[in-house]
Amino acid sequence: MQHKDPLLTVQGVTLQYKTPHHLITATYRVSFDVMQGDRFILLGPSGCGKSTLQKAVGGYITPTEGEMRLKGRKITQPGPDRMMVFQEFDQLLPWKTVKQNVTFALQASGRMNKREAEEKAMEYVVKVGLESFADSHPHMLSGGMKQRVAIARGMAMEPDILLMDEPFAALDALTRRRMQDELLKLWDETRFTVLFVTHSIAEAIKIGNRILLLSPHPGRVKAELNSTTDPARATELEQYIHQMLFAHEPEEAEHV
Amino acid sequence: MQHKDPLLTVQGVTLQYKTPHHLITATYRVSFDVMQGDRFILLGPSGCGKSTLQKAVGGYITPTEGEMRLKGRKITQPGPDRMMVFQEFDQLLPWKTVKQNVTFALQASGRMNKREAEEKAMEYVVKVGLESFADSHPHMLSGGMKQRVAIARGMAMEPDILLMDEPFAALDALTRRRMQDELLKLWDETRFTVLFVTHSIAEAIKIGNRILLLSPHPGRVKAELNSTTDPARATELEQYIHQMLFAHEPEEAEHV
Amino acid sequence: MSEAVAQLRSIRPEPDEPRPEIFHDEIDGDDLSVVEQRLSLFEILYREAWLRKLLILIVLAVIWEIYGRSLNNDLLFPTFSATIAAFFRAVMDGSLPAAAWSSGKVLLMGYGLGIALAATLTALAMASRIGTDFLETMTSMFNPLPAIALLPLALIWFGLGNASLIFVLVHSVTWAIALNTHSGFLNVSQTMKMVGRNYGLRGPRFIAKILIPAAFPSILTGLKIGWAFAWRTLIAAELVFGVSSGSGGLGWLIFENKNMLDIPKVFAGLLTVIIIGLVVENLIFRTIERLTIERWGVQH
Amino acid sequence: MSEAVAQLRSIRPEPDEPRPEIFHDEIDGDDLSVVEQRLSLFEILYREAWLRKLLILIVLAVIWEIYGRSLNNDLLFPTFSATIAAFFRAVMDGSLPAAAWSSGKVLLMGYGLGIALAATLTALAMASRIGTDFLETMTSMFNPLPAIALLPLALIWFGLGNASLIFVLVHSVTWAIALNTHSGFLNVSQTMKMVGRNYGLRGPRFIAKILIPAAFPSILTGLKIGWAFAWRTLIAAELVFGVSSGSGGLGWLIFENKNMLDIPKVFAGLLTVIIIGLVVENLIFRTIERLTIERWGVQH
Amino acid sequence: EVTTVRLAKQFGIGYLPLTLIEEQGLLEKHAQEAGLELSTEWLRFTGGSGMNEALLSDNLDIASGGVGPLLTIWARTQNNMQIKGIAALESMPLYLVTTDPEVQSLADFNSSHKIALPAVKTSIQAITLQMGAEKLLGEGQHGALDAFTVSMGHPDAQLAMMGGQSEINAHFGAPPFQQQELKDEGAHKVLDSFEVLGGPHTFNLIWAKNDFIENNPQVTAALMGALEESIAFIKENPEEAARIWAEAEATNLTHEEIVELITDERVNWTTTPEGILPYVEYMSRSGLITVSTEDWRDIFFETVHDTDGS
Ligand SMILES: Nc1ncnc2c1ncn2[C@@H]1O[C@H](COP(=O)(O)OP(=O)(O)OP(=O)(O)O)[C@@H](O)[C@H]1O
Ligand SMILES: Nc1ncnc2c1ncn2[C@@H]1O[C@H](COP(=O)(O)OP(=O)(O)OP(=O)(O)O)[C@@H](O)[C@H]1O
Ligand SMILES: [Mg+2]
Ligand SMILES: [Mg+2]
Repeated sequence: MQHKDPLLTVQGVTLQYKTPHHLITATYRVSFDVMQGDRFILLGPSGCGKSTLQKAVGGYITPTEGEMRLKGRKITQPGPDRMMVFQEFDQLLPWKTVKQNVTFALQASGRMNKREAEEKAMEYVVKVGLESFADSHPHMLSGGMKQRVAIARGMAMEPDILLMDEPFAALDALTRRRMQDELLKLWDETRFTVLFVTHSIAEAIKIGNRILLLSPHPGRVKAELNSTTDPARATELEQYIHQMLFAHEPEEAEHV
Repeated sequence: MQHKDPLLTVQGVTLQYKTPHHLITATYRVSFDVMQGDRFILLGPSGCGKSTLQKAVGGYITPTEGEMRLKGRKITQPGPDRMMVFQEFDQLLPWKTVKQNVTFALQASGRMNKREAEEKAMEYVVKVGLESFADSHPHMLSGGMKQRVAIARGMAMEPDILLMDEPFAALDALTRRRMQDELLKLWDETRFTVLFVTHSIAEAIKIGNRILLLSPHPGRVKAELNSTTDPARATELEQYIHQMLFAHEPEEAEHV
Repeated sequence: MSEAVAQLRSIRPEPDEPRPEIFHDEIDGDDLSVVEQRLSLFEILYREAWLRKLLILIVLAVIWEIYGRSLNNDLLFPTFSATIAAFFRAVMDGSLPAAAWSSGKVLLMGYGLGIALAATLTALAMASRIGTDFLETMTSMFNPLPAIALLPLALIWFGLGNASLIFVLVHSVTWAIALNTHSGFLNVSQTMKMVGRNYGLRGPRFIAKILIPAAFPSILTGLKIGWAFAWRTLIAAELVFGVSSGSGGLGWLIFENKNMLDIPKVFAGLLTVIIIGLVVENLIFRTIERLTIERWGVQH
Repeated sequence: MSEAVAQLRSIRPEPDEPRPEIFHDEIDGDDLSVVEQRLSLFEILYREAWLRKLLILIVLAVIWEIYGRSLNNDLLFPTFSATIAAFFRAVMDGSLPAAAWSSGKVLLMGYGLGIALAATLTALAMASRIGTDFLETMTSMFNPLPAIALLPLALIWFGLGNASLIFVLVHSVTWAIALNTHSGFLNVSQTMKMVGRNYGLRGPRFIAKILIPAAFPSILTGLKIGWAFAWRTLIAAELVFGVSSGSGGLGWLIFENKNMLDIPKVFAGLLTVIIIGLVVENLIFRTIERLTIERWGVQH
Repeated sequence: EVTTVRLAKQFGIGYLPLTLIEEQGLLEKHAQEAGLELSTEWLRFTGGSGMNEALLSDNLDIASGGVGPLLTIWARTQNNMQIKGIAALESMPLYLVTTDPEVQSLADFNSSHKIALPAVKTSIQAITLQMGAEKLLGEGQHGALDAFTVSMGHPDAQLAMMGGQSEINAHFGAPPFQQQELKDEGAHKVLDSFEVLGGPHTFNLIWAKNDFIENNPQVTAALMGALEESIAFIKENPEEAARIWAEAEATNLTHEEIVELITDERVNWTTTPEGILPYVEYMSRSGLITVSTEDWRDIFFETVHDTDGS
């Protein structure tokens, strides 16, 4: 049944940036469906339009062509049903502390009252390991810590669909694995849908159940694949995706 | 001989942030020596003070305790002999195009005249694969593209010591590998010194010849290791570093 | 139930019936044609900023005309048409252009000097702590002082005439610009400043090459405010400060005609100020904005 | 040579004699004691902002006194001591506090209304394109107009007295604040705005919860400029508008004493404006800054 | 009839009759005698222009000021509001004072001089100076001194001239500034407005809209009564009048100085308008006003028609 009604349909979407002097096409006629409960990965080279695509789903950019529908309704504006974790470090509100940043998101979107929000916020701040910085303002955090706050905020919102743009890029190996595990644990608990941008193939396979491969600038769909949890098949899949993406590149094992 | 005179000596450096309400110790009594021609890696968990340490070497933060010397002279202020590639995305000058950003760096620091600077700039812009965006302003670039411009700028400056703070974090696997290779190629050509922050152990081993391991907040030196180019020993070293860093964590293979 | 979930966690099963995988052929990157949504005529027109502004101006003029007529008190508030008529008469007989020219000259000099002084003060403020305190203290002390407070000093130092006017103009321009510039400088991101210092830029070069472009929106706001207050002050000051006969500017023209109760001409003088304001905003400031802030994408 | 380098590339040899590897024991995280560099007494004192400012004030006062004495022309420019003496006399006989109080009331009302109007205009400007055009057009038209231009309308609408004064004050405050606020709003980073909209914030809530705090430094600058110009305008306007007997403010006091050639008292009036400016800047605005901008780390 | 009259005055000894009316409640008294319950509201302006605007916008009933503003507004409102004078307050001379000993007559002014007056070209002092130039320097020479004039408020002008630090070295002022200036040894009088006009002329007057006078005959009568009484009081009790004025007005003049100003033999406290016609004639000739009249009664309400004006 859930296969009949996708949560999010993206139909032939072309996204462009118009500036007085330039017209930049970020993605060209991209189509895909995201089902309820999917952990949907956008994978592609730098500048291929992953962030742009996410922002369009977020409701910030109107497609030049094509349309996007969430639960059948056309996406026209942003809203708390699609919670975003941006790639940029300046996505925290500098006038709120770490905890307040999370609390405020919960309250502003009208999810819960102050007390509930504070409890929930603290719970997630602990999850990302920032309990000792709960009362610090964002300017006192390192790059990776800022990103973790944003992740905590996104997850605490428990939205219909969570849009995460390279959330773990600024994290060290260990913290990153912890965050990945937290995300999967949360998914197991609440079965939210997540649209996840990453540039790491391994992460894509670990996190996702469905992977969208995009070609370089402007981004077009190369393939849409199922992921796997079987370690053996995962290595195979990683090789395969690697070949698909970098087909024209001199062969060399991905090492990092 | 070069072992006798380190290019950069860091002696018992404690770095603190003082705000009216807090006193945050970022690193505590960190010491290390960087030799001429080193590819020196700072490795450690998120928030352990890697960026702070780099900024101190850059001359932006004065140690509360200890001192740093470059070529024997105490570091008191920033200068073009230590070129920085920051972790933040807003390090490009928004009022200059991609090419101008690189050119300006070369000219402002008095390295070369306009024509030379433009040629050199273009060379490096091509190296990072942004030739078609050479005349775009930074706000028209994706996160990864911005970082690549910063990398181009840093490398084009050919400084005595290049300070790079997670420069490749926002790049996809392929672009990342290309950038790593460019960096190593450049090093082979000019034998500059680089102080490189990363959170990927594999990258550390690939890029570096000497690796400094830092403990979590506040950062203290755990170990200073030699890297290797032998693939077999590299895997071993990776395991070893992993263990050192995450000693108290539940054992699990680093997968990403 | 939560037990079951916990069970699932470690397995994360594939969907029961696996979804088909999708593959696309490589599309050639060059012939990307896009079918754009068409805009209605209204939308196309509405997108033209000058049309919208013209509309606003027309609406304001109509309101003025109607209110003026309903008031029917030409000595207090003439209609728009009466003002326009007086305006053209005054343009024809040359009195208005002469006055505007005379004011304009003084204004530009005062404005220029004010900018220079503000630049100096702000540069000092960026250079040292005591400079910052100096700027803050001077601004909070002198900015609230009206022009008449400066009259005695102006008379002693510069005597009558334009030099004193310029002195007063500088006073009205400097503080506003300095405040905005300084606050703009402080708001420049730490990273950007570090980048500039990294290039070895220091002192005036640092300010010129990094701080000024980075704080440009704030500076431009300061310039706009300074510009407006320069006009206000000039017109008021031409009354307070002696105007030698025959050399009066717009302020004088307004004052003289007010004394003679030639109110439409007073409003023609004010209209001139308004028109100059509109022209400067839309031709000069807008152009600067288009060439800088908009290109750089620093305003959203 | 370059051949040799190319050779090296693939090998990247270890240093000839491998450097020793270094290991440290785990240090306990809790007893991190730091030996700080000590500061000299001068440095300690120099770090106190109020001391530096006091120094500046004293220097200014001394310059005033010396210049006043050397000029030796009490009619034009009294000395600092004469002004201070007149100031205390006027404070004692109650005339200065009464005038300051009377001006202050009007000023605060005008200032408050001006802020409210600026907020409304800016909110409209953020809500739609035509709102932006409206704000831009109105600002470029009306901001350069001096207070006397508003006199007729003020008289018709509000009659004589405080209401008209407030009207003029609003005019002098609104545009500067609106310009700064609007430019501040436009400078808020795209990401921050997206975050706010993501929370489902819209309209007034979006402005109040996201734009205003994010643009706070700009807004504060606007408030400072507006504050200063409110004073200037008030003092000038009290002359233009006349007073009902016995209710004059500081502007009136200055004018009256000028008429009586009691110049030290005129300067005492101006000194009051200066003192109020200093107090408001250092007590109110600085406190606001300390509680907001400084805490948030948005200025560097 | 109105129940509240709004009157306005300016600064200076010339408004003494109005000060007495205010301080002694004369208008209320005369209204009560006529059976009216009347209250007054007194306003203060710093110039005739603001006063006229207040009058035009119905924020004021009775305005007061110099001859210039009255003639201007009279000329402008002939076809609508018909603003006219109610009465004069006094006749008083205006002096052109200079600190330059070289200057003995208007002919001695040259480009090294700056003559301060309230408003070049339009103020009564500027007009008188032009009339004087025409009279003393010859036909067509009325603008000869305009190039040396500078507009400046009385106090500023006095400070500038007496302070000696600026290039202002002459001031065409008004009482009491001119008297104070003349007390200084370095200053002397160059021109006397009485000489220019060929006799005494009115300095200040009060005026109102036709509507007000027509609709409020009793108030008008009370006002005239009050005015007459205050003028009589001034003439009879200059000492007492001086005391009242000093108390009501902020002043730095001593009692003796005030009495001297009031009792100056060239000052005539009277409601009779004097020397109006020469001004009308000159102002219309030079284009400052667009209408003219041969009869001074055209410029005034009937309140003073039976006097011996000019
Ligand atoms: N604000 C903008 N104005 C104009 N062009 C833009 C803008 N933002 C992005 N672009 C362009 O759109 C394209 C896609 O950018 P996008 O940020 O979506 O890439 P991305 O896939 O997220 O890359 P990365 O992995 O580097 O973050 C790029 O070519 C970029 O130049
Ligand atoms: N501006 C600042 N003010 C106060 N504290 C700060 C500031 N910047 C960083 N810190 C603190 O200093 C510590 C080290 O920060 P730093 O940015 O050096 O970490 P990092 O190792 O670069 O981490 P990451 O890998 O996440 O970038 C952190 O605990 C952080 O909270
Ligand atoms: Mg991106
Ligand atoms: Mg960092």
